[in-house]
Amino acid sequence: MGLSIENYNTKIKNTWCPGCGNFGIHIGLKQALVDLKISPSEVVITFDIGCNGNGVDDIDGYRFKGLHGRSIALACGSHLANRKMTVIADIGDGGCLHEGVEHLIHGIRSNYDITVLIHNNQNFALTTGQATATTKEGKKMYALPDGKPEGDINIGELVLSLNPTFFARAYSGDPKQLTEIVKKGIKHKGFSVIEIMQLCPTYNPQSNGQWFKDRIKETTPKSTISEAVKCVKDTESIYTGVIYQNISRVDFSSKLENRKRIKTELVQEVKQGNIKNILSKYQ
Amino acid sequence: MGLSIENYNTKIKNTWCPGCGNFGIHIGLKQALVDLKISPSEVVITFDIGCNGNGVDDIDGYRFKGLHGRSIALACGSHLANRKMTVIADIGDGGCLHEGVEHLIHGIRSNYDITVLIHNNQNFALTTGQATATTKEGKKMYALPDGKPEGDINIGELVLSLNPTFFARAYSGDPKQLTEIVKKGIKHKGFSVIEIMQLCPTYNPQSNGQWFKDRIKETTPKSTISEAVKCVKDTESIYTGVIYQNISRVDFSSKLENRKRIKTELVQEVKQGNIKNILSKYQ
Amino acid sequence: MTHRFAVKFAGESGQGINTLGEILAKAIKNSGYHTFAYREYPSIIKGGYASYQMDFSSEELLASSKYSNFLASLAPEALSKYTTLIAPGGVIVHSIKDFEFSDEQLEYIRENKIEVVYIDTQKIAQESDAPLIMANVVILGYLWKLLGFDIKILEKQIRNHFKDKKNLDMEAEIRCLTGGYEFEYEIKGKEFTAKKRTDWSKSKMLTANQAIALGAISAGCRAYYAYPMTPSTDILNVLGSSYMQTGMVVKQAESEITAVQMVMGSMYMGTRAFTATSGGGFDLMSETLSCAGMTETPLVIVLGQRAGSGTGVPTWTGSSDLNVALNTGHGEFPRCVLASSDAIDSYELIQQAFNISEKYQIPVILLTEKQNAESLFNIKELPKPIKIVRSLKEGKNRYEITESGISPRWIPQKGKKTYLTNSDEHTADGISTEDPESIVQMAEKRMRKLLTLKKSIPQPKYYGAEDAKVVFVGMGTTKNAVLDAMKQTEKEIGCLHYEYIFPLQCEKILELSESKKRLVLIENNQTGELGELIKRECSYEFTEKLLKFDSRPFFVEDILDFLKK
Amino acid sequence: MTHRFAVKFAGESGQGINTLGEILAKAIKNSGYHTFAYREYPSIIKGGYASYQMDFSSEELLASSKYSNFLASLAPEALSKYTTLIAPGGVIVHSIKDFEFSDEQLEYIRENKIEVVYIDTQKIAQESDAPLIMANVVILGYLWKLLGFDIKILEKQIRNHFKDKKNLDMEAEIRCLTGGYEFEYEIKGKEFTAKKRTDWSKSKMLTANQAIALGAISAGCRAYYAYPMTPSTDILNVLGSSYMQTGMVVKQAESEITAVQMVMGSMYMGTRAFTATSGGGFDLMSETLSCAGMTETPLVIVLGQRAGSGTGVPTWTGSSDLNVALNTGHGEFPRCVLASSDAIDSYELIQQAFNISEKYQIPVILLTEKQNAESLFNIKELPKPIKIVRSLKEGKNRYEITESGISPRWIPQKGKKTYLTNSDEHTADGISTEDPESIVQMAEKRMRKLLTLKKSIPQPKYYGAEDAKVVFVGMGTTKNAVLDAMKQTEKEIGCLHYEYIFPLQCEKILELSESKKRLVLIENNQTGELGELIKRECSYEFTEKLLKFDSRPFFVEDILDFLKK
Ligand SMILES: Cc1ncc(C[n+]2csc(CCOP(=O)(O)OP(=O)(O)O)c2C)c(N)n1
Ligand SMILES: Cc1ncc(C[n+]2csc(CCOP(=O)(O)OP(=O)(O)O)c2C)c(N)n1
Ligand code: SF4
Ligand code: SF4
Ligand SMILES: [Mg+2]
Ligand SMILES: [Mg+2]
Repeated sequence: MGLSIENYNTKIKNTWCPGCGNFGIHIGLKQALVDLKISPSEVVITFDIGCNGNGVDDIDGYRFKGLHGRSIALACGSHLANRKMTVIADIGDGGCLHEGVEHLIHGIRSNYDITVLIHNNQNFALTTGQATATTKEGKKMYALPDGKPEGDINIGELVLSLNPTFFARAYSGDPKQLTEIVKKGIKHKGFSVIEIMQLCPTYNPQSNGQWFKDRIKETTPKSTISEAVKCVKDTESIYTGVIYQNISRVDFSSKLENRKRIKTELVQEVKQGNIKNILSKYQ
Repeated sequence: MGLSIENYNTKIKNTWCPGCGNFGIHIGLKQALVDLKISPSEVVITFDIGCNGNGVDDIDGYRFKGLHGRSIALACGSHLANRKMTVIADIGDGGCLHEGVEHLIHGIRSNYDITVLIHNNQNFALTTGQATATTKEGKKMYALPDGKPEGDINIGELVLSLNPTFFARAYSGDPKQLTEIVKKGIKHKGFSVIEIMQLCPTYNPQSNGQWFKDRIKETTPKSTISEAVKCVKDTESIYTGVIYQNISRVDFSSKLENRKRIKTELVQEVKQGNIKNILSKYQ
Repeated sequence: MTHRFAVKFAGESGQGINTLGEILAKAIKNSGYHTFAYREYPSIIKGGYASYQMDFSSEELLASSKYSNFLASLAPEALSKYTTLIAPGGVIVHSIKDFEFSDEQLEYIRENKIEVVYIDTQKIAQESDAPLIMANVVILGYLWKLLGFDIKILEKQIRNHFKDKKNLDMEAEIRCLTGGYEFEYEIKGKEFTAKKRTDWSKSKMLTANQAIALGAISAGCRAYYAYPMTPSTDILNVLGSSYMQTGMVVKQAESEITAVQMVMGSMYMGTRAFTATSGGGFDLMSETLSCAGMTETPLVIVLGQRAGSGTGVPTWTGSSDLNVALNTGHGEFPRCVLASSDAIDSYELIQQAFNISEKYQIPVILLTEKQNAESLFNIKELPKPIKIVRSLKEGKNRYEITESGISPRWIPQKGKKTYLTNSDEHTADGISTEDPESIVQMAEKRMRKLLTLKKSIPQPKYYGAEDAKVVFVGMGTTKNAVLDAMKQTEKEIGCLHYEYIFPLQCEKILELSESKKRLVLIENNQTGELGELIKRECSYEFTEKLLKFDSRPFFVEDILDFLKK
Repeated sequence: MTHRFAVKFAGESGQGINTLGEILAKAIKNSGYHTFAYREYPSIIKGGYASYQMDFSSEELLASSKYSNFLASLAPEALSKYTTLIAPGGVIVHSIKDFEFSDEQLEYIRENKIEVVYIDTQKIAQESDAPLIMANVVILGYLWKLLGFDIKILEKQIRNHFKDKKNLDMEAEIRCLTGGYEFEYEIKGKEFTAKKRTDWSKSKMLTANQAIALGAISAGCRAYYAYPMTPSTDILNVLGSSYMQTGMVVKQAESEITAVQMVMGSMYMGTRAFTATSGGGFDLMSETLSCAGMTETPLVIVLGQRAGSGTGVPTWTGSSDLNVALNTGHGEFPRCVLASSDAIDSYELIQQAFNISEKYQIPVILLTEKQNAESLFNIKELPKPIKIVRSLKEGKNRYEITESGISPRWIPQKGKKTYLTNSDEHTADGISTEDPESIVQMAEKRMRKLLTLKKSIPQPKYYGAEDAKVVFVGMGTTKNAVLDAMKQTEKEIGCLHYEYIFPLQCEKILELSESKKRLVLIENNQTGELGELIKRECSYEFTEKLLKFDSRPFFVEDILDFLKK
């Protein structure tokens, strides 16, 4: 097949700021797909609205740039229609934790077999730098001259409180590691949440390369959720890698009694259904 | 003043099923308000849509029965307008964890000084018994002949993952204890989340009085969140009482730099504002 | 004039009015009569007043009469509420010990020569050594006696209905039934003796919700995502409980936004999926509707209307969400709005909705109302399924600018050409654009789909006499009361009935407006929303409007009274 | 005819076009000219093409000309995009080393006798020993020279703008400015020498967003809850950064649903609060709008329209959300829709919105567009604030049925009578009802508020000559291009401008339609949504429509070209 990163590159001029972490994320993502021998026509990527969503021009595959906060829900509907495709939901920290947090939470609960990439640049970047739940409490931001007056949300703690089957942390500045983590996420048969610490020199200059280098430490998967929680709660260092994985729980569609003996995908089954026996109930 | 439960009772005929836990919850709530010497005209209660919301006819005070899933957001706006009023958001497990989970999460993050009563009867009761996130995985429910195919959400774990300042569990079958817990929740200067295990003989007959009696154990507040998490994760027993409280974090409006020296409430400040100096910026 | 009869079975929510009512309706149908059954119930689980009214006749019936001939009540509030809605010469049967009618009710009973029968159903249940909770079946037996119908038919229906119910003492149920049937209080001359329809027991009784669920299966629909909301919740039940036979993915979503996004995701991938909700849930879906419009992704939403804004009157009927269906979702994009009135057109229009949505790559909204969503329509047979038309086609650019406005749509598949589906305005290749000419070109292309669609939209159906002097113009369930009224009056009345609401066809309306006929707009809302649409699209303004917005459907008498004025 | 001039300052997003553009606009204003400044920018943070165009004159200006006299560009894409939008005899100044114009551009430059000046701003910055990032200021200096304006005014504006900026070498900035001003490439005869307005430097320049924020403060608004969304985001910025002086609670909510629910909660409690968003966010607010309608709770929402459905063309303009503002939110309930066109009416209409919303206890939607939300309007003074009218009144029942439709509203307060606010349909005491008569009574009471409101709604404003042959009819920013066009043509044109859109007043339209005048509907959308509303409410149908939906505003030339046809 001879799949290479080239197959995933597009001719469209990229629009991210120089030094933006989104470049690294896409390099890592493309390499992961290439390593897994997944060709662009086998991939469905749903994009949210934000700088992360503007990545839609940068990578090939079947791409759906939908609405702000909704890329996870859109991905779940796409996945269930055709589980043969690799489905990835790309979303920003703003879209994921604010507008569309319900989709993250119930996606974990239902354990759909998709991979969620959260571009955590700790601000609403595309709307010019408002605070998000991952912006440090007290930090001065757009329309907050005296700093953010609210608490933060630790993505790892939130995800781990919902009995997830896969949570990992990656860093946009380390595409190689990102590639390995995304590969594990895609191969995981369940809802894989990957929080990617993303450089945003324009609106989050404080968390620059050096800042991350001093804090990032690679770790290994924890055997229990409470250990994983301890790991993500650490405020000094930022642990990256697959932090928790549970392969015992089956993904959503495999639990559906009525799909267990069906080999086809929903996209292949659009034929006139038989209502004869159901209709008898209405006599 | 001679405040009594009578002051909170209304003449309207109640519409809950016989044996419904909502009766116990309202008895406990009314007693708490009476004990705190809070008269009906000092209370604002926002109601969600569901059997819990039909309680709007049963208790006096300024009551707003809004939309499904939104009673917490409505309560936050009401509270900020007049912090002199005791504001309570009443909501079902369906409205709170499904339609409106974003409001619970960001209410905790912002730590508004209101009290949230979650009537957890483990189903969407008013729409005739569909499964919710607190319905046990595998249980047969409306339109789920082979049982619920998804995981559950443990309200305590979710709340505790967000660095809350007050989480308690109560039981509709023990109005006395509920009264004490609600009183602590109201006195707590921050976002008090009270999960109330609620009897629903119609759609959740399995979790009846006996079932709860065998499992409920009163406990005392834990000093750390991780201990509190251990306590709520226990599957054998259901620990009730204030499980975690953090009085060091200040409530949202007290953190607002521009409100620190203002004694009045927003409802008293609707006067023509001075734009002279702001306008100078536009010269 | 058709001879019709109406029996109302009433009580409190939680007393099995819904279950016993359905059994009674099907037993009447199996006794050889065309039956229409309409439910009223409160927005609480137990208490309040609830009822199931069966109207039946030898001819087809599609609506209820306001006044029932019999009223059987198991509870006091229902008895007092419905007493003054009994036709002259009617019969009240109730099981409420020492119930006291109000003066006004007594006066009404006297004036209208209504017989009142108190039947101690609990005593009869004990005498038939059956548990007290089975007492309610007793009253059914007595009602059956009054009607003069064959008890075996009702017995068979009860046995059939509870056949899968574990730990139910069926024989005790039947003993209660017979006990009521043999209750000694004889009332003669109330029997219903109209001509029976031959082998009518094979006919079906189903609600619009059920017909829509069946129609979706016939249309090859493979996924249903929904959040429960009256009056559409039962669609989730029908598809959920039959999911083993159909193999459909039936998923209760965590919100209406999730539900409609999952529908858009599944339709984008190339299967067929839909969702159903009511006004408040539909409001939450409007942003996604706009996204489907811009990305030209097929989308099918059933909007089960109910009375009122806000939470409104949740378990009662109305049709005041047409403006929302026509206009919700920011910006300008083509959509199609359909409205069903009974079980037959509900079964058909959901199939049309899928075909239109895929062929024109637009959102399609099928409007129902509590009145048809939750009423039992008696039909001989469901019509043959409509051919599935998917209009899938490979092409160079997914958003190719075409004359018809329809671009090639091929579904994401290994080996096929990848493409970008983009909620930003875009050029033919899906890439975002801010270029003025491209923006105009793409906006005009999308809107051309409406012109293309309009060519295949059928004209509204005309019912009734060609020379009718009064023609009612409406959509949804209003047609049912008008058609029933036609059989109860000498007057020649017509009904111009719209199923395809937008794009709207004007020829018939303009034709009628030029004739001397009195055109009367009939709508179950306050502002005459269909009338406004007709004014906008056809420049015809109604001078006469029959608007009803008290959360009740149009009863046959509403039409007859209007004609008398 | 008024002599007007246009200077376009362009480059890439991230090159300070917005900041330097604002400085240039205010400096031109301070040089004694009425100035209108219009921004174009891409939906990305860095790159693409962005511009700030200042149109100025001795007379009042409210719109941009399509062709600018000067174009100064810091980046290649902007230079090529805007070259063919320069007026004959114009000047291009750019700082892109060895930039190559396309043949088509060279041909355009030749044909229109456009002078091209390349200025090595980086070299000048170095020569003025200023850091390279300050190079962009150089071009401002040169532009100023071409205009023949007093450099001290521009210098003062730069110092004023950056006075609070820490660690900025101000003198280096000024050296760059002077370097540009003294750039040796002399072009004579391009100076702008129209009559200067006396002491015009005291006049203000602000956007509709800023005027709305100021108007809200004047209206006694005490809380602002919002989720960021172009083009309304800046209102959060204005109120957030002035929150110490105003004491307002300014809260960025986690979603539009939270924002509008918090507004409803605060208004219910008796303070004044509002939110602002764009089309997609407004869709998410529609269910709450319906709830405010049913519960008669005051609600104020600013809908900053932008081009397109879905995500659309996020940073460009359009006015295609009128249908959504008029119809969104299920069921039938009264609402009021206003639309502002510039800074003055934005400042006034937000105050009217609060008064109307509280007096009639209804949701009020104030429509703006990217075109006025983010353009700088030059005004002498803001008008005097409008008297705050709260219409609070104690009564027996919160939802008393009254003739005017307005029930007594007293705010929740210790010692006052408690009441139930209920999104279910309800009786006068707020208790849920399913009773048909009460439902009709309450629905009619709410709708009567529209009739009461309509009595106090002003007629649309007529601008231009009484004997004008052509009268444009429109709302929002379309009026601005028409008024500017009036000053550029001999032809007598008029403009009937609606600020109060619903309930709609018809007298003036019907009067004009009877006159011989040519009425031309002018709208920045594809389907003429205001025209449809006028047809519905006033039964007048436009035969001529000037519709523009390419995401650009109406330029003066668009009106003049139309008149020529
Ligand atoms: C319903 C809706 N609300 C608001 C917006 C405006 N909006 C566009 S991008 C954005 C923020 C994106 O922040 P994040 O999700 O963190 O992505 P980032 O830009 O940081 O990559 C917002 C609020 C929108 N497009 N739709
Ligand atoms: C937007 C919207 N979606 C759906 C509904 C329908 N609905 C009414 S009550 C209810 C379920 C309530 O369940 P829960 O919140 O657990 O309260 P309970 O009835 O169990 O007390 C639903 C889904 C609604 N009213 N509004
Ligand atoms: S603003 Fe931040 S996230 Fe957006 S493109 Fe620039 S660096 Fe990347
Ligand atoms: S259904 Fe359950 S929650 Fe609702 S009133 Fe009955 S017992 Fe209470
Ligand atoms: Mg972000
Ligand atoms: Mg519940």
